[in-house]
Amino acid sequence: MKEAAPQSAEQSAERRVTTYREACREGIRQALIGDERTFLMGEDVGLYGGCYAVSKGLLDEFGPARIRDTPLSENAFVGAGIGAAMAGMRPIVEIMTCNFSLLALDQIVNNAATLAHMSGGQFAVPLVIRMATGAGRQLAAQHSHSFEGWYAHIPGLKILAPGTIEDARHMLKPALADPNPVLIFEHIMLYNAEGDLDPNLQGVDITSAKIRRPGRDVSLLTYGNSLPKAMEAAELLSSEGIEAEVVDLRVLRPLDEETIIASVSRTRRCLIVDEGWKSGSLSAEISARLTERAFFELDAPIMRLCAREVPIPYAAHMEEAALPQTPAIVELARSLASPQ
Amino acid sequence: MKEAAPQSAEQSAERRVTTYREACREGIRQALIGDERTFLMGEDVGLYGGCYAVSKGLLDEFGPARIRDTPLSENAFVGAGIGAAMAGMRPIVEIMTCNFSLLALDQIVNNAATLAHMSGGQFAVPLVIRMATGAGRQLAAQHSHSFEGWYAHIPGLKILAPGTIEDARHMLKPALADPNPVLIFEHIMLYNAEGDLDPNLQGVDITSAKIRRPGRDVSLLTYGNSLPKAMEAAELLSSEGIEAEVVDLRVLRPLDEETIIASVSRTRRCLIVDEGWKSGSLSAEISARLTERAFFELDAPIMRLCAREVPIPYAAHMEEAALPQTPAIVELARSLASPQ
Amino acid sequence: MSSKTHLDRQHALRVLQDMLLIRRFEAKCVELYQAQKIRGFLHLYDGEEAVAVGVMQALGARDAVVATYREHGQAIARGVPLGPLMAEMYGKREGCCRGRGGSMHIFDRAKRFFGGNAIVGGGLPLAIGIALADKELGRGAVTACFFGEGAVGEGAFHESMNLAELWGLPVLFVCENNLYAMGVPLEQGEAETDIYRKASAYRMPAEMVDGMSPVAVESATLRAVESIRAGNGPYFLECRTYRFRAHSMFDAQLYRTREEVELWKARDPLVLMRSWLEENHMLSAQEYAAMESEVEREIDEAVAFAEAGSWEAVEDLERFTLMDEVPE
Amino acid sequence: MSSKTHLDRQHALRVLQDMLLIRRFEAKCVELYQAQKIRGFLHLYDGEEAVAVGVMQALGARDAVVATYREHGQAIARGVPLGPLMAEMYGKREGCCRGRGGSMHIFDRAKRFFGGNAIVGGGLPLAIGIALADKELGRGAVTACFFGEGAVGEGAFHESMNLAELWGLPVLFVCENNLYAMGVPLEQGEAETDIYRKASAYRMPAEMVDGMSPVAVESATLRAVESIRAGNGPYFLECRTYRFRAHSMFDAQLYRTREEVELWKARDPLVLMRSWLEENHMLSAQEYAAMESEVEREIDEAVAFAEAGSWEAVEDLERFTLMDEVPE
Ligand SMILES: Cc1ncc(C[n+]2csc(CCOP(=O)(O)OP(=O)(O)O)c2C)c(N)n1
Ligand SMILES: Cc1ncc(C[n+]2csc(CCOP(=O)(O)OP(=O)(O)O)c2C)c(N)n1
Ligand SMILES: [Mg+2]
Ligand SMILES: [Mg+2]
Repeated sequence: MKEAAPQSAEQSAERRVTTYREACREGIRQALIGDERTFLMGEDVGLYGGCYAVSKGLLDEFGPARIRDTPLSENAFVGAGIGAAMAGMRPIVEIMTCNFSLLALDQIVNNAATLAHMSGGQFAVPLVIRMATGAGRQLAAQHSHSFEGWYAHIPGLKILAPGTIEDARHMLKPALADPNPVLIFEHIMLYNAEGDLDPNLQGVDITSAKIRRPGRDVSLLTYGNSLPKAMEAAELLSSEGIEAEVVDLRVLRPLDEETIIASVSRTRRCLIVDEGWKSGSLSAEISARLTERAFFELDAPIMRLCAREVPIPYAAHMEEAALPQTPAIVELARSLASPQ
Repeated sequence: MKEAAPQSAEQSAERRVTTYREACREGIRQALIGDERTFLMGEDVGLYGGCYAVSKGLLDEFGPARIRDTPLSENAFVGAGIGAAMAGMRPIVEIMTCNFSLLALDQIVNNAATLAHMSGGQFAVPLVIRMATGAGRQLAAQHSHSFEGWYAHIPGLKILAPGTIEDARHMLKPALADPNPVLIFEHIMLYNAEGDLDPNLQGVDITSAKIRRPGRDVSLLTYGNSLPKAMEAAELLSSEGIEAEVVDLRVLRPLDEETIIASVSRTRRCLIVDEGWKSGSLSAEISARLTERAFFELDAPIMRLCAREVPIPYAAHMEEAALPQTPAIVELARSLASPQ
Repeated sequence: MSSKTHLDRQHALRVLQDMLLIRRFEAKCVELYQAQKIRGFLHLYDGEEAVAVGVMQALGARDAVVATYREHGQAIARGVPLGPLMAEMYGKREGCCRGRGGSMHIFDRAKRFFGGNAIVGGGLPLAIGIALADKELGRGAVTACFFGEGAVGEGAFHESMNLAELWGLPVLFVCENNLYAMGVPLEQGEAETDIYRKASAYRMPAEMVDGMSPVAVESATLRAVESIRAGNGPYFLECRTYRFRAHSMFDAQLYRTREEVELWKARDPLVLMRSWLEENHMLSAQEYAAMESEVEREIDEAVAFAEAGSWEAVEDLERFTLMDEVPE
Repeated sequence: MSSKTHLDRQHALRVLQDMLLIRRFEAKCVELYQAQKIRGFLHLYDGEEAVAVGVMQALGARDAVVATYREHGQAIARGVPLGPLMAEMYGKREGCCRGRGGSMHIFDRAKRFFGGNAIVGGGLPLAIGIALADKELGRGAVTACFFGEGAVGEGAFHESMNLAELWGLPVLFVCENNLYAMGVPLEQGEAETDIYRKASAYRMPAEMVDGMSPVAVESATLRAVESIRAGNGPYFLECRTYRFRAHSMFDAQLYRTREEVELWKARDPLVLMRSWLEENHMLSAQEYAAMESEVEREIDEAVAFAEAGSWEAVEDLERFTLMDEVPE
């Protein structure tokens, strides 16, 4: 599926500045308006307005049955989302952060991901689970991890990581239309990101990666909050004469192998940037696939820049050191693109 | 640390036939005898004798305080194991299968793996968690998965996968002596495996991979129940003149990179066999590391043979088709070792 | 055996026949297990038939059922067709789950039978969601959720009870308290052994019921369902019962005595129901024999159906991992 | 304010001073947060001081404490030294966790303070294990486990309650019921709003306590600890309290009214305790002023300690991810 084109001339409003947070909210609003079967459920999505303020105002607009505050009970309310999806609803379940989703992992992995298959296709689980992910706010080791790459191991799930305001705004619709459980990971550092949102853009797809900046010398494969860092790095590299291609993976499962392989086959050099811990991260899978399918296209070993293998610490300087940062991207990309 | 040598001549009894299950049990017995602070805790470890009969007889020998039956409450009893370890005990917690460990994942990932670090080293979590893993008994999608490679993503944990009777017998001791949480994955298809146990062997280490069969033509990297399959494949390949080196990874985190790289650098060809689902499996990490560190040693792309990306189905023929099997190992290894 | 339920003869005979069907169907499964036609884990409902059969009498087609891994009884009582059920146990393509689920994962969309679940307690949150959907969509349906007393130890039980009551959902919680969770006796698993009392921690109405009497179970369920349909929110039934056989096919039963099992067998719901009907001249020896042969015929048909079935093509292994559309 | 506890003046003054210390320490933290010296989440104990201070009076050095993310109060009441505590909030190497934990993860091995925990309910299973170890090792210790009423919704609460009672463990459950879980009012989070009643589902003794009175909390805790030490197993206290400030530093407080907050502020445990002491001529204005300056001095010292601290070397980032040995 290609990105949908504008539908009519009248809709060509002006581009308008918005935030990633507002884009998420608008996506939810439109989903609620568009389908009576859709509701948002999670901790503090209602009265409180969402722990990251994504759902602020929605309770007033849609009422408590469709903006449903839950008690602290991740396992049960995620399971309830699964059951409701099986029984005909199109729920959006919010888990405050992916760290807490571990409490619901049994429901996600043993039920959501298996029920369609185990029932021989009698039931589907058309459910969307949104959660915040990532580090950067000094929230320490129980609030700062990135599990989207980890979830991408599980067959039966689809995993999305909107890294732009466009995707934050538009991924929800195709995710809700999908007959399968779709997990959307929103990076906590992106919520405040501001930018233009093209009002003519009617949608995005949830099947393909996207080249955010073309380049010939090295491919930077990334997603989420590492995307703006990679874009910044590409800018800096460009001033040195190195043209980096930035590929936003966006869909972490199933991976869009074709776009990835095409990019790397062109540039012949590749750096994967991933905020997950290095060992067993998504970067490993991408590296392995490239080795399998593009081994002879590569002019240099694939490089990975990931989070350091440590529970994310509180102190700012240590947290910063634990995560992939722009200077390191520049340095590694440079070493790949201009070997001596 | 090297494998310990026999301690004295008197101990040189005859090799005796035992099963993997008995070896696990004997490991636990000796641990209980050797340290008053050690106890075994889990569902049905006592009266019932263990769901895979590993702990049969131990309740009679050690009593209910040291062979502690728990109610169904994976999250709390795993957390209790963590707390007990912090407070001076050396618990062995058994989770019936790794599928159920998802209910305890919050405790394992958010507590066991982080507490030492978050407390700045004030506390350690010297805990061993044993669990059954893997498919092969037609137990379907909620009892047949392999999560050891998935757990190997988490810093702060050590992950072991005994694939031999020796390791089943001897890994527990160093695991209990380790100041960190160690997860041991016992494959359900291995429990009945019979073999010699060298009574002179005083121990194994939990830091190194082990070459189970040397060879020059291709490296087969594997662990768990894929190990016997790889050994069988190597036998078959040998009759064709292809000498496969079989490396038993055994320690999945931290990986013994040196042994792996040394083997692959010798054979220049590598097939990784892993019962985890392919995407994001341990095989991906190994492939990525080899690409990073042995790219120029490789004569062919690294290959991976993993579980198919499907919840493991009940029917025998489909379950079999979902898992790595000996003929496929032979075929892939052959294609690697003798390219035309 | 007495109850306010109007026990017309037809109804009573159907109840007995349903229980008999379950009992004999599972006896056949044991044979087939020994013949290695059925594999994996097999958890029998033997002794507990009165619970599922009693509950199902009070439910209608619009209602939903969430079951356990001990769910042949629940499935048969719900009217899941025997052929596809048995074919599923064989792992055949004609099985209700096309061979993917097996004994622990029987699903039947047409019967609103939302599956066996092999994660103890794993079905409870699903039941909450199904009931929530039914409520929101105005279906007027009740979701009956079965689970063992062992499941009560799990956090999922607690979270689900709270959600159900808090949101006033139409859920009927049916605890099959057979006194053991695998090898763990009730008093070693629960600090409060009267499970129904736990409901009060959520302000949920609850009853303890004789789970060896289908009539008692049915009448309690009728009360419960009436209350639920009246909009009073969930209801909890603790059915005291007993499994006559081992937990699964791998179980040395070290945790209980033969005497205890015999004591409970004296309360076999089938035997009791049959003698009660006979004593009240509602069932003759011939009629019972006819019932038996009808049951045997149904089972034979199911076995024949399974035997005649085919194997799913291995090329279709990955099918249904991701769905192309939501089934209607 | 009356109680059977012998309220000698010294003791009463110490209680007041501890509460004051917490209150002022946290007020300082807010300042420092605004100055961006402290970052991340910061959850204040403001209004709830009587709970931790009351409980700690009844504990000894051998006892253990498991805390929440709202744990400065619990830590200070337990006697965790202020300097390393404040340095931790700064993220300094001299912090009790060498800058790795921050506000939500204060640990102090010497005080048997087993940490703040930022997973709601995540500390409860740990408390079970600590109590189990203490029991097995014959330490005669009690583990006091703090949690909010929101945590009661989590499965971890239920599983832990059951284990504690079933195994007769020396755990004191202290529920800080401040009526809100973030923005969720008690009655929207729990079907049973009298939290202490939940204990009966595990046959555990329980009391509801005025959590605005350190004396009431202390005397209830004394009763509880006595019962626990006598070998009667765990005990449950529901302390009704209120947080005067926002949930954390990011909270618009849309879920409650200013009036409600003011009503509760009228029951400020510090104000009440102080006036009671004054009325009973146990505290003069000068004495209170002296107490205040003592508290300010301690806080200033802590801040100075934190300010003077250093940053952990980035090379040591990965240290403590795996331990080389078990600390003694
Ligand atoms: C989460 C989880 N833990 C453990 C098991 C293993 N297991 C299967 S059945 C069972 C006992 C369950 O007892 P109960 O709920 O009383 O049901 P019963 O078998 O008696 O019908 C156990 C421990 C499981 N399937 N799932
Ligand atoms: C498992 C989990 N879910 C959600 C959160 C986010 N969260 C942090 S505090 C809180 C409210 C907890 O309320 P309560 O237990 O009453 O404690 P209080 O903050 O009122 O002291 C929530 C939802 C979390 N930290 N952990
Ligand atoms: Mg039971
Ligand atoms: Mg609260």
